[in-house]
Amino acid sequence: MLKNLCQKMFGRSLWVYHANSGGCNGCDIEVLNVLTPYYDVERFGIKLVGSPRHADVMLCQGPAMRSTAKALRAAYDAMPSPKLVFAIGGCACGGGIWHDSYPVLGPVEKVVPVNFYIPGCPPRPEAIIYGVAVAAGLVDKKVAPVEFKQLNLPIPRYHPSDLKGRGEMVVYEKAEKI
Amino acid sequence: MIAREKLDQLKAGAGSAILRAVLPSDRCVFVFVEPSALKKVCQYVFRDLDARYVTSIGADDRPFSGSFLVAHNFAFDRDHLLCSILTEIPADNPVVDSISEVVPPANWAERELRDLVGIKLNGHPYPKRLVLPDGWPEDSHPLRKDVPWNFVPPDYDDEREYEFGDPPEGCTVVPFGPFHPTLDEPAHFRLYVDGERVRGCEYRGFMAHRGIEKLAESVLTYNDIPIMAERICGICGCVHNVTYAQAVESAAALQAPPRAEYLRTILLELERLHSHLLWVGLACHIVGFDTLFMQCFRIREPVMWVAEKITGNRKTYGLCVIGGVRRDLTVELKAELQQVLDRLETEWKAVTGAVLKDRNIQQRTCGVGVADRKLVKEAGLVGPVARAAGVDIDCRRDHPYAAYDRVAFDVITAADGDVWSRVVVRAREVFESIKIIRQCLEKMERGPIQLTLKDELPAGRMGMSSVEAPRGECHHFVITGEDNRPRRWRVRAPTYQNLQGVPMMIKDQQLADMTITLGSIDPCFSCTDRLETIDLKSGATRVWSPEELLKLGRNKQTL
Amino acid sequence: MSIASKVKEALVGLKAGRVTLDYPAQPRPAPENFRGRPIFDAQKCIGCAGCANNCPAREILVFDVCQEIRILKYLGRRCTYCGRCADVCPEKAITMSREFETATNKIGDVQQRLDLFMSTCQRCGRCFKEPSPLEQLKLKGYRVDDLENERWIFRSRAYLESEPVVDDIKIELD
Amino acid sequence: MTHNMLWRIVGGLANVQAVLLVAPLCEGVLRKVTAFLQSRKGPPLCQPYIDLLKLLGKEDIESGESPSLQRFVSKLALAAALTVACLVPMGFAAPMNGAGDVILLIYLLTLCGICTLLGGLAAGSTYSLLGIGREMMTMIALEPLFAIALLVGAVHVGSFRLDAVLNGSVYAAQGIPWSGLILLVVMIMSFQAFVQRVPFDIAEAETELMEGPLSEYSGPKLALFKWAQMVRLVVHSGLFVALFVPWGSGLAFPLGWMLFWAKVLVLVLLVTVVAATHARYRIDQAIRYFAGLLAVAFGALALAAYGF
Repeated sequence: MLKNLCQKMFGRSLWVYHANSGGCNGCDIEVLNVLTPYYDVERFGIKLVGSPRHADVMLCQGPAMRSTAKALRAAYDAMPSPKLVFAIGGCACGGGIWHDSYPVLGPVEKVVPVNFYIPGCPPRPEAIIYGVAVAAGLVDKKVAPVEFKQLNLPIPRYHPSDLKGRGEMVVYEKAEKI
Repeated sequence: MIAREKLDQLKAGAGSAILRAVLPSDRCVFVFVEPSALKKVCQYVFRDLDARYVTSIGADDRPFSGSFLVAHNFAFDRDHLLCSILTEIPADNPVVDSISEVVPPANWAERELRDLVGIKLNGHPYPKRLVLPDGWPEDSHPLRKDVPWNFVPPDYDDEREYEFGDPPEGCTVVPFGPFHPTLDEPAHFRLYVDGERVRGCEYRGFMAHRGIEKLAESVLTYNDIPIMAERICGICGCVHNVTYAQAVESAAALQAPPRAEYLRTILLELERLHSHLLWVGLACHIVGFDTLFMQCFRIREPVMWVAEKITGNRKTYGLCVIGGVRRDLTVELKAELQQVLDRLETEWKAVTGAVLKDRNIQQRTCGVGVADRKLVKEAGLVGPVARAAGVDIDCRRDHPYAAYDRVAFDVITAADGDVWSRVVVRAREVFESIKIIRQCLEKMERGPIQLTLKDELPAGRMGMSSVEAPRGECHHFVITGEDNRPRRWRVRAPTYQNLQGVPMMIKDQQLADMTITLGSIDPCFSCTDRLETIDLKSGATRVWSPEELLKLGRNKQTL
Repeated sequence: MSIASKVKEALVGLKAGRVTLDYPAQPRPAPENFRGRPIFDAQKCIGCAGCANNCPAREILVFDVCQEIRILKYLGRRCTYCGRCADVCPEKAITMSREFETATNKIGDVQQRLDLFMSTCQRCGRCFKEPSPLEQLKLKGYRVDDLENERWIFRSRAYLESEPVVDDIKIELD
Repeated sequence: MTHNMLWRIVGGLANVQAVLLVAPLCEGVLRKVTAFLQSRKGPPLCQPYIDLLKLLGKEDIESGESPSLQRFVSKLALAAALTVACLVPMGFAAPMNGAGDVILLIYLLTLCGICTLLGGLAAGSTYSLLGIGREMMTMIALEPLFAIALLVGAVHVGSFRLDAVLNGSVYAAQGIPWSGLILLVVMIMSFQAFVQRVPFDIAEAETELMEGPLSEYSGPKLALFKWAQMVRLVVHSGLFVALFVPWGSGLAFPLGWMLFWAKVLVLVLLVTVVAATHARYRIDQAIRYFAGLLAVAFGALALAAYGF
């Protein structure tokens, strides 16, 4: 009985550990802003703690970099079990402008399993609070994938070998005129 | 023509070594010298003409001029002149003699061009790896033209650890690890602590090295790069954006319309406001004074809201494109900006009135992390850290750009160069920024905000520009190229120089002061992208062996 | 100790009173010209891929399934909300909405995918009128970006003349 | 005899229960008032209860030099703080006052400090070793202060019995109680350090040493340590009220009990205001500060010896 009482309390007292694995510190400052008077997430019981050992939630900023991947993984393993990982900002969710650059591995999900994504560059403090509210189940998420199909009549396929380079253009040779 | 006189001075000093010189404008001069005479000319400029070292650039020009290019940039602050000394090195064996003995601040920039472009330096005091991740092999150099931007060499092994020097005798090693509550970005310090005293530190930085210069040369175009330049650092994004745009405009001899220049000045000062307020708050947080941290951030929020209304984003303003600005300032936004400035001024007067006489904070910051004038010259410190030591340098007045020559403001300096005087300098600079923005709002006249370009930018031109970021002088160097993208783009952020002074500042200090000293230079490691290790001559016994450190990192210990 | 300055500091806080905004309860809308999530309007879009070329994060992918169909996929993962695509779009098909509450547990939710009918267009790129010569169309003609692992396939003259820079993807169509 | 024993056990249990329940409430009040001073809304009052419950439910990672010692020390810390609670008169006579005297109380107080030391040693990471170094230094300078306060009371009353000492015995000297007043000033200035709040929370300075000695603890062990820290806040303020602010504790049951908790609340508010408006001291500044206070305290003890 005590066990599930404690699990239930998990949502209302999230201790946050802040791990920037190499991005610009725009999202770090927005995370700090979220603690300040105007937004004040302490009313949801969220506190910034210094060591991963005390934390329940890890906030990842910045892409997964070759130099910090091991330290990020070590910090993730040092967190006790019911833990969440938030990827904050374009760099953590998708790797950022430098997603395929030589020192960058890519988004943070390549190193640690991510539970919630908060896109934005940097996300507004309200967006971060909204992400936390979605995680705590207070609100439901507003985004859904958009799919638009104009028509689906049988389309003749072509093979890339038919693509020829003509000057700087890549042209489809056998274009039969409709 | 100051540039002409300086060039004649240089000719008198360096004599026949100078091959040719390019004078695009009265503000900057490019001097080509022979590789053999590089060290002598740089020593003459740094020591005798008392220039301030800015940065060094290594460029792989083989597809265009068939040789490597090494440039050392200096700044003559009193004569409002930026001078760049360049040499061309044969492509087959790229070797140049290093200038780090005579010009100490050049230590890092040279090691970086050795890492990235593969130009060997003979005579460099500390030729350790600087930029690339630990496992990167020695012979592969990413910034060369024959390597694509996402190429990872096959023999890249993940297990190789950076080999640290061993600590001095009797010291334990405190790993000030990549993730630390006061460090915003990953930066790994190895502090050699004797009891409570820090004897020395070894710093393995560059965890935020994202290869932005390689991307700029290979994938992005002229008008994409300002968006990426803005994301070099989260706090001084607009500075990099404007510096890059001005560097390309000076290379291609373009002149942004006056209204765009006023808009750039306003948003640069707006960013200085929120950066200084943020720093005073963070400094109080590090010292343990959370109430003032909250008050500073509360006072700062309206500045972020008004920036969001003007530019569409709280922090990354997306301001500049080549030749102008993307968004204009409407009349009601101007009125709202003035209201925010008035409220900010009254509240900040109240806070500075309380803080500047607060002995409790003074106890934690007076006499801590002292950087005197000699260290400023030796390590090339810039910005509030130099001004706190009494050195009167400020790019807005020394190398005027945007609308700063049409605006009156004064440069704040303090005397004894410790953390407390940096607090005072930054707190007072907020009032200067408010004054500048008000003057710009009055003097701004109607007009276009973007230049209409007829054709593509000419290739092969060189341009450099210095902008006063909240942390110091931010310098960009650009060589324009074909296919709508620059051939080489070099970024030197202010923290790059300021962090060279930190090991000297924290020597023989308390461990508790380490964080506030490091915080006092307002480090922005993602800005720095490159960093240095201080060496400690130690032959003593090993207290912590690297294997133990690896074990520490491997099992469930926190790093 | 400096009690006077301590009292003054406490007063600064108390004078401001409690300023916390009750955010999830009361909504906090973004200002008018806020650069939120870009919305792609399929009616106006002519498939010129001008936005794909001018996106710094290179995350608008273009894949020509066949002669008639062009898939334009906006990933939204690494979007920096810079508004460049909305600036360069000749048909004003992309508008920067004021949406910022895009937190989700599955990153696929933020993507938008458009299948556009191109009939016999050879994708020559002339229909894209660039605002300034610096934004010319870099990649003309057919494009086969890698939709699965979300990567641009990029051929640039700045590089080696002949072979492509990135390992060419082999398309085994059914 | 059995009635007296029964009364002691029930009284002891009541005391322990009260302290255990009220301690997180005081912490909640402290965080709420700090937030109000920082002009923000602050957590709900029952937030510390939620934090403790959540920590109890979390997984317990066994890391560090000797996990068994860690488990034992976390329980010892809370136990030591609670036994002190049994000896302190909370509105009604101390249930176990016969069982111990002033010396026992001094040792129990030092035991609480030693528990954090042992905890840090058991963890063994570099940060906790540094945290212990600082904790030892503050303890050496700090514990004698409270001991001297109790001794002065004992000297005045002439006996080491707890119930005699713990009701304002410090002012029992003839004429103006000089030593008592000096001690009152000294204790107010060093009360922050006893409860380890901001100006003197050097040992577990969150921003510098990553939570100091506690940096290796997670889940239930951490919950016990945090609870022990909250209980110490209440117990120390209870001792301070018993020694220096005794008036009105003799009233009838409901009134005296309420008055005691009101006084403790006032003390907690004082601690909050001081904590909210001060920056943290460095370890050597703190030691110099305590050395001064210690000298003054010894002076007061000498005065008490001569009967003032």
